[in-house]
Amino acid sequence: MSCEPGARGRLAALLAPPLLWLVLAYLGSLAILLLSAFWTTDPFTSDVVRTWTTDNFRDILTTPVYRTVALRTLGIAVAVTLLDAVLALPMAFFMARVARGRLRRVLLVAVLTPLWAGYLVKAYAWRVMLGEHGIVNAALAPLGLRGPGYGATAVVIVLAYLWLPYMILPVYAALERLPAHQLEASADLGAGTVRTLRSVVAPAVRPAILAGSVFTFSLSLGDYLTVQIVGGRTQLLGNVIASQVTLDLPLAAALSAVPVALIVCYLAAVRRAGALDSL
Amino acid sequence: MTEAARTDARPARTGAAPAVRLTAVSKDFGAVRAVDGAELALREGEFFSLLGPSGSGKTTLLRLIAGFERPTAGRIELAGRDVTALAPSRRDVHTVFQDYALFPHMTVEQNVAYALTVRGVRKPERLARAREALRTVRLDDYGPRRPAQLSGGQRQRVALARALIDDPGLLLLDEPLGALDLQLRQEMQRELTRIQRATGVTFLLVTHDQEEALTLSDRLAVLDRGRIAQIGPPLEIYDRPATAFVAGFVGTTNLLRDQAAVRVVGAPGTYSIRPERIRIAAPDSAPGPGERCVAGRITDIAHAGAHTRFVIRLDAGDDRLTVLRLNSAGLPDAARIGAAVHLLWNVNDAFAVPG
Amino acid sequence: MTEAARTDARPARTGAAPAVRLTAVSKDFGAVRAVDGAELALREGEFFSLLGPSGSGKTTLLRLIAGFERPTAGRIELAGRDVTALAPSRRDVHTVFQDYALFPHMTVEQNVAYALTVRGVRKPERLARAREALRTVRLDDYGPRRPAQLSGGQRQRVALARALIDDPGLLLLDEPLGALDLQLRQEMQRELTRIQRATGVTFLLVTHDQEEALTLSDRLAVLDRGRIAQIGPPLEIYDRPATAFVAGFVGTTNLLRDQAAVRVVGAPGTYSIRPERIRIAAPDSAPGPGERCVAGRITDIAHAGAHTRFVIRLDAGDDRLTVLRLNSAGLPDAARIGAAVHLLWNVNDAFAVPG
Amino acid sequence: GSGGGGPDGGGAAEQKSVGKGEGRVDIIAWAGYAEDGSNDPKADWVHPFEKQTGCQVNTKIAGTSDEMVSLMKTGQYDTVSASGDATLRLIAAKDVVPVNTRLVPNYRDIFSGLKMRPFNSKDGKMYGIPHGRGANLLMYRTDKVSPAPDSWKAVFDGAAKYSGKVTAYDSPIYIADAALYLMKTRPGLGIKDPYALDGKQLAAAVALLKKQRQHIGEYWSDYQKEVTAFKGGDSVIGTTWQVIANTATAEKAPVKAVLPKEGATGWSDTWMVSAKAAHPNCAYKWLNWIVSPKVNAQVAEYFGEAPANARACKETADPRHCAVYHADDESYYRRVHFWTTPVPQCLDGRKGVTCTDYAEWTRAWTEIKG
Amino acid sequence: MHLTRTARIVLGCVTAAGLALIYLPLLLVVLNSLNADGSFAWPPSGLTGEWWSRAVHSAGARDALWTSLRAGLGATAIALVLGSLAAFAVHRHRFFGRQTVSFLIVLPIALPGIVTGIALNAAFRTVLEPVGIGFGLFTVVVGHATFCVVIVFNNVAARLRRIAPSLAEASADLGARPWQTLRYVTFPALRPALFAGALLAFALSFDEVVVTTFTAGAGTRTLPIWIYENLARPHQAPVVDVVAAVLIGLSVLPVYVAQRLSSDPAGGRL
Ligand SMILES: Nc1ncnc2c1ncn2[C@@H]1O[C@H](COP(=O)(O)OP(=O)(O)OP(=O)(O)O)[C@@H](O)[C@H]1O
Ligand SMILES: Nc1ncnc2c1ncn2[C@@H]1O[C@H](COP(=O)(O)OP(=O)(O)OP(=O)(O)O)[C@@H](O)[C@H]1O
Ligand SMILES: [Mg+2]
Ligand SMILES: [Mg+2]
Repeated sequence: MSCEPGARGRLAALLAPPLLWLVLAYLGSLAILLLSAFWTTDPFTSDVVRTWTTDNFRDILTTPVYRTVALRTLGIAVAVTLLDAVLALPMAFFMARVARGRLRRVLLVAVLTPLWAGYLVKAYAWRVMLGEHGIVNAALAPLGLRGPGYGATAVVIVLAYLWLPYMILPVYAALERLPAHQLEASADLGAGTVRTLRSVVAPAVRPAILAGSVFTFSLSLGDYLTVQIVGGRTQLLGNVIASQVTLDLPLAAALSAVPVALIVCYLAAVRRAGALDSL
Repeated sequence: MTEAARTDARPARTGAAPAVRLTAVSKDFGAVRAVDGAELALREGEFFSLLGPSGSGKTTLLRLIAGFERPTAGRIELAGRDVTALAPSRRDVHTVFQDYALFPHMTVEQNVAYALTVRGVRKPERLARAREALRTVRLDDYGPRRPAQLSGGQRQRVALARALIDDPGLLLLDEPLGALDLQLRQEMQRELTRIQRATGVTFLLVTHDQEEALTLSDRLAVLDRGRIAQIGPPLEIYDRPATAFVAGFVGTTNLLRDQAAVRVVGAPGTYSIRPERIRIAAPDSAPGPGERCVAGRITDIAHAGAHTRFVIRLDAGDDRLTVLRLNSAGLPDAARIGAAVHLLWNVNDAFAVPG
Repeated sequence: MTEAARTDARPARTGAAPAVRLTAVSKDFGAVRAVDGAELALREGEFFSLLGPSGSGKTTLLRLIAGFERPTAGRIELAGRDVTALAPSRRDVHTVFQDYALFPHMTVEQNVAYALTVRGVRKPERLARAREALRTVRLDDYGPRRPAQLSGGQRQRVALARALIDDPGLLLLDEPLGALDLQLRQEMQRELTRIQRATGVTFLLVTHDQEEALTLSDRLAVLDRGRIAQIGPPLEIYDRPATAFVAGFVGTTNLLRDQAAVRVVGAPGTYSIRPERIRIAAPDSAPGPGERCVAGRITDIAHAGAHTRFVIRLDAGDDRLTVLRLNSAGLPDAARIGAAVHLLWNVNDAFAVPG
Repeated sequence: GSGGGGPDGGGAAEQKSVGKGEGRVDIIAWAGYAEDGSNDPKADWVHPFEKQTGCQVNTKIAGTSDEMVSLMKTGQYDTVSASGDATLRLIAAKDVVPVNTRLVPNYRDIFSGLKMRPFNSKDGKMYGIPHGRGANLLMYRTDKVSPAPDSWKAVFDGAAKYSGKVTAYDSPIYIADAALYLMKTRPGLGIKDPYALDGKQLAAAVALLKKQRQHIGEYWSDYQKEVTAFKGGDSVIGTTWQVIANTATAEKAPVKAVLPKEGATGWSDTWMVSAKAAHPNCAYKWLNWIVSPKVNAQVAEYFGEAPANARACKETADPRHCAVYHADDESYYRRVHFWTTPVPQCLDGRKGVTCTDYAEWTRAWTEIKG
Repeated sequence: MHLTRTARIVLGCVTAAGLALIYLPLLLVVLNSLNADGSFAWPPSGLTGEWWSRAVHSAGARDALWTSLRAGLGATAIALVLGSLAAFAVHRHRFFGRQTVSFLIVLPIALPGIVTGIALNAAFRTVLEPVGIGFGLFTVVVGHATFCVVIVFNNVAARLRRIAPSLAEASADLGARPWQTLRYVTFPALRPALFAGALLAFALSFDEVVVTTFTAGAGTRTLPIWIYENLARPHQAPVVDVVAAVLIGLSVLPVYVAQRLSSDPAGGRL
């Protein structure tokens, strides 16, 4: 099709609106934000002063607390992603490869429905569950265990909970597409279940997991509400940015550059693995 | 009685237990009986084919032997061992799938070595044997490629090498040539024969192409709606079909029933006359001894290179006979559409078929 | 000079301009020249085939005529009108795609009526004509179904009905039978012939199956790496191949070059002898008048139902000849592997081919 | 960025009269301050205002003081219910202008303890109309904490006893609580005003808070979180507001709130008028309306705070409301140090020393939370 | 792979446990909407219908729902147009920077909401305000559309990949003009993907808090913002739970319908 005359014109017509929108509305905004990272704030009025300085970045690089928070945020995002992958794999496997027909449809609906329930409401529900007298502790008490209480662990659990459908969906789609013959060929050549999972299933779902991780990882990286609700005394990058937004926009902008850089690197890495096509 | 019963009575070629023995094997999918009471015994080292139309249960039979399906009833033995309830990974059988089912994320070499990898064979040995297997299928230099970078015929050979690498007792092939075009298909048929002879592995080939089954196999079984209609060597199947279905499915034939049989063959029943057995002669020619002669007119001539196919409408009744003629010399002048001709054949060539 | 030039000289059957005329048409994809200087003229109402191996440019040629691709060079005329730069929707040509390309969300009837729908034909007329077209392909009762509910052969007929509904000047068929199994394929070949005769539409069929091309077509063109190697009626192509490539691709043949030609045919050059022209005789038989005789031993016998293929290794040199024999009677006793035989053929049957 | 500087920055001139309403007023308020009955049909003082003045009310609810400041900087709003940790920032940035209290008749009845305070005035000019106030009390679970605490020591030096169950307000302004405690316990630091800390004093407060953090269960920022935490036993001791204590008690949680002997920090909200107000007349009408006795009483009861208007105490549905919230108890509020934005010029009058400003406090807070 | 009975059962149990875990908090939300205790105390001290009747009379919740619907519909409409156009461009054409387009499209959803939020906020203030466009529903729609585009794009692109290119050619071949091909062939084939994409995009917009916080003006209160505000209001939390419970109940329907309509196995892609 691309060889027809006028293909260039048609391409331009197709591409111009979305690109204009994304470049103007989005990249433009990001550029404005990142530009303001090089400005500074009048400490007296907290008005932005447009003088060029790299102080904000120097601050961020030299203040140990920012590094601690950034690393903690990264750790939590990674933990959430891993937890989601571990949970999503068997569930998606069951849905795609064991469940059939009606059951499969019901399961899919069941997985998608919570997306509508309201992020804050779900986080608050977890707050109640994880409390001192909440049902988590009540359920664990007979085993002589205690729940994690509020804190980083709770943040990981709740974020993993919130983003789980975003991981299940692509993994399910990948498993569903996996040809049955490949699994049979593996068994036929002497591989047991574990071996087949490792050598045939895992490579096929890897791009899907990476695709799901684009959501779980980046949504976790920027979250600041869940941590307020169940984080106890934990603070993440999102909180630090949020606390600076109104006070010192340039500093907040400079801080924003940290997750932006992390995610752009991450996207570039997973794109190579074909993840963006598996979304 | 089918051929299977007779086969069992004979001692297997090597004197050992048959490579595969099916005893009264049936498989139901819900209400559909895909395989119905199959009895089959394959000799060590033979090239055996399953022939039958679409939906006749060929694939299901193969999958039962490989272990991907469990039979509803009956018993499956491999080299004398009952494997009816064994997982595929524990059977000494490999399969070449119709779509090859190569692992797309592995190189050709890794694909071929897979059976060794899962058995924990060390890398140097694995590689050496994978190279050897690739040499057998003439893909020596293709080890580092990915399946996506190969042509259809090359992929098929990789699948073959992968299945042959650890000398399985039995190789199952489910229409491995179905997706290939004619030229490649013929080339791969020659390859299959060569490799089977070189390795001595028992081959069980599923196909719906009768010419393929006839030329490649030592013996073959014809399936008809889940049942084995006949088992035997190609010549026997072609020349002495056990049922009208086999007669019609294997090769083309002129099937004559009831009144048509009376008119053409001269006796009631169902008769088959192969088109190549009929001779076209001038309208004035008389039958020789032991020959039968009928008169008719040519209604269609299809020239297909090496041979020509004539359709002749007989003067008595509305019966049509197909006649095959090799183009060894120019066509006789008489052979034009509309020409009146006599058809001659040896009375032995019209044989009665049951049902 | 190619056949095309000769064809142009003759008046077309209907006296009008040719249904299609290609003049020096070439098509490049980047560095690949898929079609190279094609010259072609199709007569009104003829059944024309394009035959050639995979990648020889058949599909590309078809797509150029349909308008899905623009030629890099050359000129395309349909019924005398230059359409080189016209969009597909404005050409009086319809295509039957290899994958049928039926619209999955429409019923069979809506699919068939599509060409009328986009032209704004009113619903009652549309339906009536769709029903008629479905009757032509014998699918009267299938109108309300969806394509997914049809078998392969039925889908193919729907695609045919869809393309025929508004009597196009030309119908292009890109391997419409490629995906079907042998039985269905033969049935559909008969259907195609019937429909072409019934409608009188010019058919341009792409195939890589030589038997199909030979039996169905009025004339055919053989493509070799983007170039038209020969154009002519089937018999002419088969019996007088213009190049060694055509000789080898259309039908099987024994090609003898250089020393082998000297040994076997008795003269230097490249010669082709069709396997069906060679006769196997007892080792003591002598050649008749105008016959040539060589001695050898049988090394392989492939029985394929109606015919048997022998491979004979000649005593002089290492040359192998393939011989085809119809199984009109039992095999002669002499025809066993290892048996010494004489091969006989008429000297005219060994014809020289260029290149 | 907007606002300050520039020639029009001197527009800190107060309004001379209130003319006809512009038909609309844009408000930034805390949740519960500008209720129009949509959340609770019984809480509606917006519609009567609209009916009476013809000024259509658009309310933007702000979650934090920081958000209020940033929203005011947009210049899209006419008036804001700013707390003391935001007021000086708004004044300093010239985002708000002085209010002509003569144009607000109900100003007369405002408790004198709320007039001309450092957090709502500058250079002798009122920059807004006080709305209400409350103290940041010390709350504890009576079943878990004994003896009953009467000092902030329980959440600072004595926090180890309740390690993991201590809670604190999640805002940089909470540094003032530590400073207040240090002011009483370590006179050597010379803290005179918890909102005027020099570098050394801030460092001491930060050190104290870092130590406290080890025992913190969670920092709280909203009402709901604090109530559930105390009811569920996740927190047993920490700062609170009177309204939270009341709610928890009403829901039968065994809690008690006290004003410790060191005194406490507290908050007082002030309705301020934007320097760029597009609807100043309606804004003045709103200011007068919201502190009118009846409405002020309604808001105070709904939100849970001490009303600013003395006459409001007679209008409350619960006659004990003002008593519970110590509304008319000036001696009580004398012990309360209302939130004031820390600015470089030390609020305690020290010369020659630069005090730490709110930005520094914010960074310090980030560091404390780690 | 031949799964043993045990393996199937284990997988089934894990899935059931996973679903139980997914639904436990939701169940709690429903229960709390009936909890006599106003602040989610556990275990509930008693059941009451008071919150439900209060929710029914909550004009704030109704207004917020209406705002959210409008914002979601607006953002979805824009996303449908932009996402489809981009998918067509990427699928039908080969051009330099093709990879970059899909990268650019995922970026808004991949970057943290707070970054997107403050970036848009800063941009709107610098660009829109001077021309007199204030913060409001419009800015919310713009913000949401930006990160919803990717959902539609992914769905449409995945679908286009699976539509045989010969379909469009067959249509042209039978005399259809490009717009007729779009109307009769391409659009019907894309419809399930558009529907699934629209639904997920709408869901995403419907539950967005962070970006909305920074792009909504005074008086523009989407449902999540309303929830956020009301969690900070005394005695409103149970009403919020009522609203959430209603949403959970209502959402089953569109999700199920999308699932049935879409031939995509997953009923849509993220
Ligand atoms: N998994 C299954 N579930 C239900 N029915 C099945 C299943 N597999 C096969 N069948 C049915 O069993 C019968 C035999 O199918 P099978 O695939 O073995 O035929 P086949 O001979 O291999 O045909 P083909 O030549 O088309 O591959 C058919 O009627 C088919 O529909
Ligand atoms: N769109 C394309 N881009 C690049 N090369 C192409 C394209 N289409 C065809 N070619 C090349 O042009 C040559 C002819 O291709 P074409 O599809 O016409 O062959 P064909 O005769 O139809 O083969 P087949 O029997 O396999 O269908 C091949 O080398 C092919 O790789
Ligand atoms: Mg099969
Ligand atoms: Mg082709």
